[in-house]
Amino acid sequence: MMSAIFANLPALQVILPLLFAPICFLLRKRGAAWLLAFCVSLCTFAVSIALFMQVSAAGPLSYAMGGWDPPWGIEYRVDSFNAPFLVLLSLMFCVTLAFSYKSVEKEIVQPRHALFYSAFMLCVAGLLGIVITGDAFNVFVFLEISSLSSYILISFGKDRRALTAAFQYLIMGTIGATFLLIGIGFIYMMTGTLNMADLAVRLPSVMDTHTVRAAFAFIIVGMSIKVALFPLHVWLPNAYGYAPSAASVFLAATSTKVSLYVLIRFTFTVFGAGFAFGAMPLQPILLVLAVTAVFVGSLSAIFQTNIKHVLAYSSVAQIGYMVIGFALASHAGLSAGILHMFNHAVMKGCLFLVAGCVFYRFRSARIEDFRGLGKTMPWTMGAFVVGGLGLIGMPLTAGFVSKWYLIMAALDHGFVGFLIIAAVLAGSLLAVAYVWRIVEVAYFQAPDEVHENGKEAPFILLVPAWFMALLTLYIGIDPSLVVGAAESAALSLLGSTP
Amino acid sequence: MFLAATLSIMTVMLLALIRAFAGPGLFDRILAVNMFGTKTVLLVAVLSVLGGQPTFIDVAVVYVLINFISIVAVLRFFEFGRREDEAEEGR
Amino acid sequence: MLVATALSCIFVRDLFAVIMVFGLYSLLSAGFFLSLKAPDVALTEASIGAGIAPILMLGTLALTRKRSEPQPRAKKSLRSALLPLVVVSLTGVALIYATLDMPYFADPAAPIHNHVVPRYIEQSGQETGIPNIVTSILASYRGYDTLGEAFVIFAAGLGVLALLGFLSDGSGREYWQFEDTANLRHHAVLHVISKILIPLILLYALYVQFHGEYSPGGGFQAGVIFAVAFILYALVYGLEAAYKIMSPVVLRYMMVIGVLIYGGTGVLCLILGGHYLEYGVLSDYPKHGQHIGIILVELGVGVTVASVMMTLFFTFSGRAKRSVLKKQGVET
Amino acid sequence: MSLFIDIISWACILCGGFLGVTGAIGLFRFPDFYTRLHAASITDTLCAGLIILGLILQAGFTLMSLKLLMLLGIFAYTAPTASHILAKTAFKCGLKPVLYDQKGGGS
Amino acid sequence: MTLVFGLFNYWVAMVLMMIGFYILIASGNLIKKIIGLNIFQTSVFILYISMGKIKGGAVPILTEGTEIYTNPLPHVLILTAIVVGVATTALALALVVRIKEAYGSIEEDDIHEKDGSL
Repeated sequence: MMSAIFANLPALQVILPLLFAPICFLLRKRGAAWLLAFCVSLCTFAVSIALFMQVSAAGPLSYAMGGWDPPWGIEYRVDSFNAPFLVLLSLMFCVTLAFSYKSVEKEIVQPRHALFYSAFMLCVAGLLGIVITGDAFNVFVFLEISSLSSYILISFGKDRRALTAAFQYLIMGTIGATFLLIGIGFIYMMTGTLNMADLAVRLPSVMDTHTVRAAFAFIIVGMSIKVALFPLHVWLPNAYGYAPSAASVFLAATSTKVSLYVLIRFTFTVFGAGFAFGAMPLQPILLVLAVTAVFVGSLSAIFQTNIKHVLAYSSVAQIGYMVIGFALASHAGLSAGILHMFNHAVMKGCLFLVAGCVFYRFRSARIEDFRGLGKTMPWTMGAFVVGGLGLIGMPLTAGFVSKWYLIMAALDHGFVGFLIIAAVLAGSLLAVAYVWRIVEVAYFQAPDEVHENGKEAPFILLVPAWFMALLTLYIGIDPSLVVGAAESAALSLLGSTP
Repeated sequence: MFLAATLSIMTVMLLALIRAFAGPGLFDRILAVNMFGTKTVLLVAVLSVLGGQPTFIDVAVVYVLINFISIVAVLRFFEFGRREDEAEEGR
Repeated sequence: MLVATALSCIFVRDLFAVIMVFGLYSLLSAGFFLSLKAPDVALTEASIGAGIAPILMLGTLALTRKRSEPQPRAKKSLRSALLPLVVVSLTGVALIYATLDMPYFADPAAPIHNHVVPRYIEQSGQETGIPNIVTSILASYRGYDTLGEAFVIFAAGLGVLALLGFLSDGSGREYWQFEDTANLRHHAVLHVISKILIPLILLYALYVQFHGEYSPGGGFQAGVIFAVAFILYALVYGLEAAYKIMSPVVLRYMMVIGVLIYGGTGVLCLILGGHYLEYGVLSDYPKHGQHIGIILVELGVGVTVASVMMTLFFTFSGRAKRSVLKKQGVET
Repeated sequence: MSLFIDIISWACILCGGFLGVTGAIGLFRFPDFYTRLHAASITDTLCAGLIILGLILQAGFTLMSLKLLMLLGIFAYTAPTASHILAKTAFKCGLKPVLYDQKGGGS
Repeated sequence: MTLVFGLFNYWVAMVLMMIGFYILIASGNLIKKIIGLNIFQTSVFILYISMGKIKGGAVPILTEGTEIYTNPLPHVLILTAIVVGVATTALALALVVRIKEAYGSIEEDDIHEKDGSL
């Protein structure tokens, strides 16, 4: 029995949340729905840990769906690049669910709770499916599952602007997905296969054609929309800003990362770094865009009044860092980018959790609401400070580690590298500005009448927030685990290039 | 012969299409769309029998049903709109 | 023709006409699929693109049309007109650029005809025992994609429910009492015709569902046709009457049951010691097992699609009715 | 015998095609909606009927012709119904037919 | 000349895509946007189905005595994609209804006006 379960772990990873979502949909009682979702999330987490162990012990796993061998059937493939992602996703799944019990109660009307949890599970399942699959078209299908359910999650927001945000996201997201579809169609046309490993084998012979180049461009542009890379980021701030807190925690921490994952996967595994950075002018374009993203994102963040918007714009900037790492295309750069993806997920998760706590108390999360919170809600603000320091990149926090690696990677690139380092440092300074603005309000301004009687957020909300904060600190102090994972991931990506 | 049948149906389709684009009133458009749908079904039927594609006939059956239902839906929509108008005017 | 239709979509101002033209466009493209020897796809595109989608759009239009229509709006700044054009031309250039090296249309030497597919064509007959290759790939070789697809549909149903809600949900109770049969009584002709037609459609849906292994068709198409029959019923006899036959609660359960049939088949395969969705283990003979699996899976898809489509229609038209009521409520 | 059937079926199909074209021309030439509807629906029904009849004769006695028969039945039901409700709704929505003495006032 | 004939189908699909895409991003009306989205997607489907066509290929249903079949794999993919497309459309339409109820308009400009500074 045990061995049967172990043999089918890759399938279970996705199937669990996917199949329990409809069951959850039927549950009338709020508590029951939550409990079911939480149990499923724990199981998913366990599965992902087990997968991670297996992969690090025995190398890449391949699982044939329906028992058909890969180029004909759909293959699930777990290697040292996506196994950590699975862990990250299911970890965020657990943490957000723990948080959502109280938060959802406050932000969403009672009869819709089961719908919320159900959509949430679908979203997780979709993201897991994207990460784990080894089939290009399957990526599209699961991308649509996760995006449809994230539109739903966003539209649960109370503010009417949540609706327009969701609509905007829907339009942009569907354009992105359709571009991806076009790209996949082109490469399918040239090679006749949809399996990623098989594609990688067959693509080099047709690499020089216009079609493949255009396919690459379409996939990159399509996924950049989903990643919210600089000129295509317009949907992100509103979508995260108006979503219910629990949803924005999860989406902010994972959704863009998964899209970036797809981007990296296609670039390195399917097309191969040699093609992507040799034949196509990918590097300069991505670098310029990423650096602009850092500046634009940070500057916009400084001028926002709503904390969720500050965090969302800061996400745009942080995505810039990740893309820089990825665009450097060296082993060090790639591992820095991947490292930052993890660290940012943890830090942003922490910050959005704090925003959710504040929202829970005051039903809004404008900057004024933070007035005096340093005294009234010390624990909440403590977590915020930790996360904020991480964003800035202070030593002893996770942010420092990944920025350090990023700078080290940039050093190999001569003059361009120096420009990048300058950009990273300037971005950090800007981050200081927007984080400080909130911290200043919280600690050095007296609370007004409305907020004077504010008290500490409920314990159950604080636990996940502090868990993430401690994780930030832990990674900052002892980064060996994450760095090891990121480095082996980068190695497997570059190693698999033909 | 086969060609003649196909061609005549094609002509009708084209004319109906032009009417659908140009049609001055909404109902003209609906009429033209309906006619277009019918002719598509006929065309598919002709192709299926004379072109030796027995599977196409299933598609034709679905087309004819869909065509009818969308016409009903459109007209019910109009009625609905009218009732809403009345409700609004009555206010 | 297609190009003309699509172009006219840009220039026709009236939304209603655009929807009609869009329906035409779908029908045309379905015809195009047919001429490219893709009857399954044509069937789906016709029933979904020309059937369900315009009906839903009309429903939305009915809900949104009023009050905003009178003000004519033609103030478009140059910038807002140019930017899309630039973006589109860039995309277009990329697309045309891509075509330059493509294998020619219908060229038998193109890679896609020679790599993975021959195996499907040569062996799917022995491996699954089903003549319709599309069905066997859909349900078995790439069954997992189809599972994802069933869940996408489920997610859409869930989302629409979350956004619009059923008539009978919670406070919506009183709307049940709304009688509009009086309004419908004058459609005597329609009543009689539908009475004859609806059983026919249902029968046909079942045919498409269970004959899908031998002729074009399968779960999706059957589900849509099935739903269309009910939509016709609701259109002709009123929403109320339709609810009596297929109540929202039942639909809700059906949605779930549909996806669970699909997923459950997969889990069953797991329990019997195969891989996920490996139907071969369902019976002593792999071919037989495949057959059982495919039928089950198609059934699951059919149930899901039918119930979700009905749900979509019911929620939209229920919403419409509610808005009418609100106005009449103001009136009295 | 088969030649006889062929001739009949071709005659049917040709007549049908001809009627269809007539109808379409009617759709263009008539002055207002109701006359256009008249032109379209009458020819439509007969045209469809004839063509399918011709096809049935061509197909012989097979599953195909059964389906064609079904198609014919559905056509016979739906096409007039559609025209009927079309006219009815149009009339109720206030679209008036053009009468003899007020020529040129269409739509 | 073979270039033109060989690629004509694809070009049609491309032109359709561009039209759909244009409607999608240029029109201010939300419903029209959705229609544009649909046209865009449908033309991608046409692209896929076109590439599945093979000279002299029969409908992909196994029958005695037929050797060449049209490529069934794109058909399968497009079946999936059509259903995904209709799901997206339905959700988008539901959102439009809600937006209309919240804002009283489905024109993009109006909505931005009503939100004031976003």
